[in-house]
Amino acid sequence: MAGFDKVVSSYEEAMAGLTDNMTVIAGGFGLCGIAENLIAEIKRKGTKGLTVVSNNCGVDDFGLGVLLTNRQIKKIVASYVGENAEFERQMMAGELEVELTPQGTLAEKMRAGGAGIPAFYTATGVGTPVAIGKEERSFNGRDYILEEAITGDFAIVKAWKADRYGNLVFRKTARNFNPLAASAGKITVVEVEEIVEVGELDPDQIHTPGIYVNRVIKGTFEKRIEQRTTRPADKQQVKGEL
Amino acid sequence: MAGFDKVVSSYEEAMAGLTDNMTVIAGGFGLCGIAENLIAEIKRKGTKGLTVVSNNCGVDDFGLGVLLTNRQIKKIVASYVGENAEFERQMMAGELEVELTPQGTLAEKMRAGGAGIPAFYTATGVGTPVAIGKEERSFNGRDYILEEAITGDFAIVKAWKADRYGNLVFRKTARNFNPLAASAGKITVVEVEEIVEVGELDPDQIHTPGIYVNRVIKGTFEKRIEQRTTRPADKQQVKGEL
Amino acid sequence: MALSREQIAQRVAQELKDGYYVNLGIGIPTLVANYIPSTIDVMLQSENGLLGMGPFPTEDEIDADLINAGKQTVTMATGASIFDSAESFAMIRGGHVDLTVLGAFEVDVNGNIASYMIPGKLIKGMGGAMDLVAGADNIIVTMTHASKHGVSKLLNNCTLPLTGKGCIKKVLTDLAFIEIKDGKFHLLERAPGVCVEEIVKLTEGELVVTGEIPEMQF
Amino acid sequence: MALSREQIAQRVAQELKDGYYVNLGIGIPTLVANYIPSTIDVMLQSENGLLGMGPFPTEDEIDADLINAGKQTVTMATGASIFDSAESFAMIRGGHVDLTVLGAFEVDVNGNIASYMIPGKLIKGMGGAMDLVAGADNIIVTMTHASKHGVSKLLNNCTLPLTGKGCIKKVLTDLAFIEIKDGKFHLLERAPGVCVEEIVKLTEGELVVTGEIPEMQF
Repeated sequence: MAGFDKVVSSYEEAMAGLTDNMTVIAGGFGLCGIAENLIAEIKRKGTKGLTVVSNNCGVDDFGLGVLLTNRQIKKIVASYVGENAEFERQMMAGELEVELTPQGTLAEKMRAGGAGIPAFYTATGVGTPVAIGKEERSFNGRDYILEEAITGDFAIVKAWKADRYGNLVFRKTARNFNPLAASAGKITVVEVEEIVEVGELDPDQIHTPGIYVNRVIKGTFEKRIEQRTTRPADKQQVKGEL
Repeated sequence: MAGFDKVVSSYEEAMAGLTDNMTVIAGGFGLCGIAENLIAEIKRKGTKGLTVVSNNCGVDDFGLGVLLTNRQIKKIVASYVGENAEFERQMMAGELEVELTPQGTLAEKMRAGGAGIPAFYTATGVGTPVAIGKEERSFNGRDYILEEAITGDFAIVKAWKADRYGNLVFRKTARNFNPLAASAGKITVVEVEEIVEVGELDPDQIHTPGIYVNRVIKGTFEKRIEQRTTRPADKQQVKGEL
Repeated sequence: MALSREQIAQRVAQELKDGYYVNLGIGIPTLVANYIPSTIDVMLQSENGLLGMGPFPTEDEIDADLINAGKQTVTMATGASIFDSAESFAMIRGGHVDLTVLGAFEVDVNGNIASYMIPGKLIKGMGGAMDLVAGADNIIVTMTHASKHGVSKLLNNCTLPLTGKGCIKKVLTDLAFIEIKDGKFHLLERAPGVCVEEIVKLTEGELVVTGEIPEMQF
Repeated sequence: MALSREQIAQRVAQELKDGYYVNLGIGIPTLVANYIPSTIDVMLQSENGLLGMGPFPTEDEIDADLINAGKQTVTMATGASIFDSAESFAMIRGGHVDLTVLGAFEVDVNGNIASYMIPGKLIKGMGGAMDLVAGADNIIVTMTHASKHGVSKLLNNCTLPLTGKGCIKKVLTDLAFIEIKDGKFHLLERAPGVCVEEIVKLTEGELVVTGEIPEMQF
């Protein structure tokens, strides 16, 4: 089915069409489930003035952080600056436009963007700086603010497996924002660990149907870990204990 | 984990607490993926004045149709009357309050109810009878109407498998509205074909996490088919052909 | 001569493109699946939660858990996926479906469509039709051009309650293939053997006829 | 004596009930997991998309694809489930989580909470905290009662940008367990060896002290 074969063979092809000042929605939570090589390709291209929508912005030298360091990002929509010193520095210095967005609102904005819902009400952020300039309205005696959907010119997504039609399966908490980003991109590019034959994925178990996906590329991943926390090998798994 | 064991052993227990004039959200599409025995239990209980939220209302003698025939339903929120003569009769005669709701809007209202989104905008229904009395607003030059969330005192759900914690897996198109109904019930009761041990379901492949589920019961199902359409056994599967 | 149901479906199928995700409504639109050109591939979306609908099952394959939006037993094509109703309409409402084909009682020159109720007589319910017409950019409406009594269904203003407002751009009737733009009907093609005058007569809304109108090719 | 971080976690753990779905924030709240009474079972929700968080992995078990909201490597408990971020916050925003524990810079008598930024100095971002405080009915805030310089963090009005408005009902500090209602703080318990007067002195907002205030039990 040539018309549905989404697989591309080079990163250049994967990110073809990305130009200055576009909006890119990126999956991932921290460094978990990020499209490492698609980010590297954006760095290589040197595309400038990007608006990046992503829960975090990587760390200084990995993930989306490399695009910050390389001054390719004009604006970030994110929930957490956290562990990225360069992000915090550029933000505090006013060199970077930052729209801090609550994590759940950010997720819902992406979903709404993909689902053709232009706006929704949420209690999240009522009475906080997030509510400034937004309509407030009461439903059943409770206050909510109006939040608008987000869509991107591109979405960059990391999945575990894909088939050639772009049907996707994610793995563990590397799923996070990825299915939402996938739905909200005009052009959705997906990097995967494995490309399987069409028909190999159980239709009941596909997380993102191929209809949302435009391009698929097989990559190899570093999968850097931010907080390597362990327990001794001789210690039994105790219920709930961390 | 006694606190998370959702399995009940009788239908009486499964529907305990359902009283007159409550709202019941029901999963299922036509007769596919309906909670047959939970419906039968509601009939047995004789609970009256119910508001039923469901895409369809079964057929005259099966599915939710039996509650119509038994005059237990005061109001229906549904997208399609279709093949149910008694539904159409009661509606045309004004004996039944009917809120015809577009199918996608209905699905999204249930999802919103479960997700704590009180209301959202959609283009569906603009300029139609569905828009009457609803706020209309323009986003990016297009008109939308405001639709409010739905929640139910009870949700009745049909899944394929559950574990004791109420983690659910659905099968094929019997999924339909079921996960949405599950999320939107104050008390969510799920009927399944099989109860498996906790840990047997792959965490990546659970469709509805147990947090949404209050009670689980194992049932046996008739699974009546509305439109039995077939092709001759000797006919090859031709692409797309029906 | 007026097109048969099958011919309407056949002509619609010519509008399919390789790689299209398509939603086919109940009735004539469903028949379009039988005329997909062998040179292209399309995937059929069924709004009850299936992308990649296959043919009807054999007796042995029948599965009560696998139906289409018309409640008919179906099969899955290779590469199909299953999802819940909210995800299904996220696809539709979000504009991810490439082509939607559905029936109607009436359409008018402003792209309005009426298809789900006749007050006091028939209320089927809109099902997913309102979502489909609001969500899709590319819609083909299939219908008969006029009633048995010769009353046009291509109107200046729909008389029945609307399913959608200003969303229809293409109509394929048993007599003609028509585009709607600038508040007018535009005649693109005529059914084989049907003359322009007959189409004009049976079209209530203003019908623009520019130059020679070709016959449909099958 | 003021409670240690571990003691705060230990006291919070006493509020857990069998069958609770619980979200524990970063920092002290995370430690609560270490003190879940053996007689009950709770499931931990991590807002990056995991219900049923297990302990840290052994070196052999480490999986970069399995982290918690603090970006720490974790494991899954038996019966865990994985979902995307929208589903995760649907759970939270929809009120399905039974108890949320999170830290704060300040709270006030009206149940307002500030926890995510100090203008001009520190902007971590709110992460999921705004969603958590808006979505949960049952929240316990853990914090130190006052700064190192003795400046109260339990205020008449929060001075920092809010994370949530009117949503906090319970605060556990290193000195006291406090309820917020009717626009006042109400002293429920005091840390062992800490006298009421010290708590009063370090609480800026009106603190209601009714009768004998029991010491916390461990």
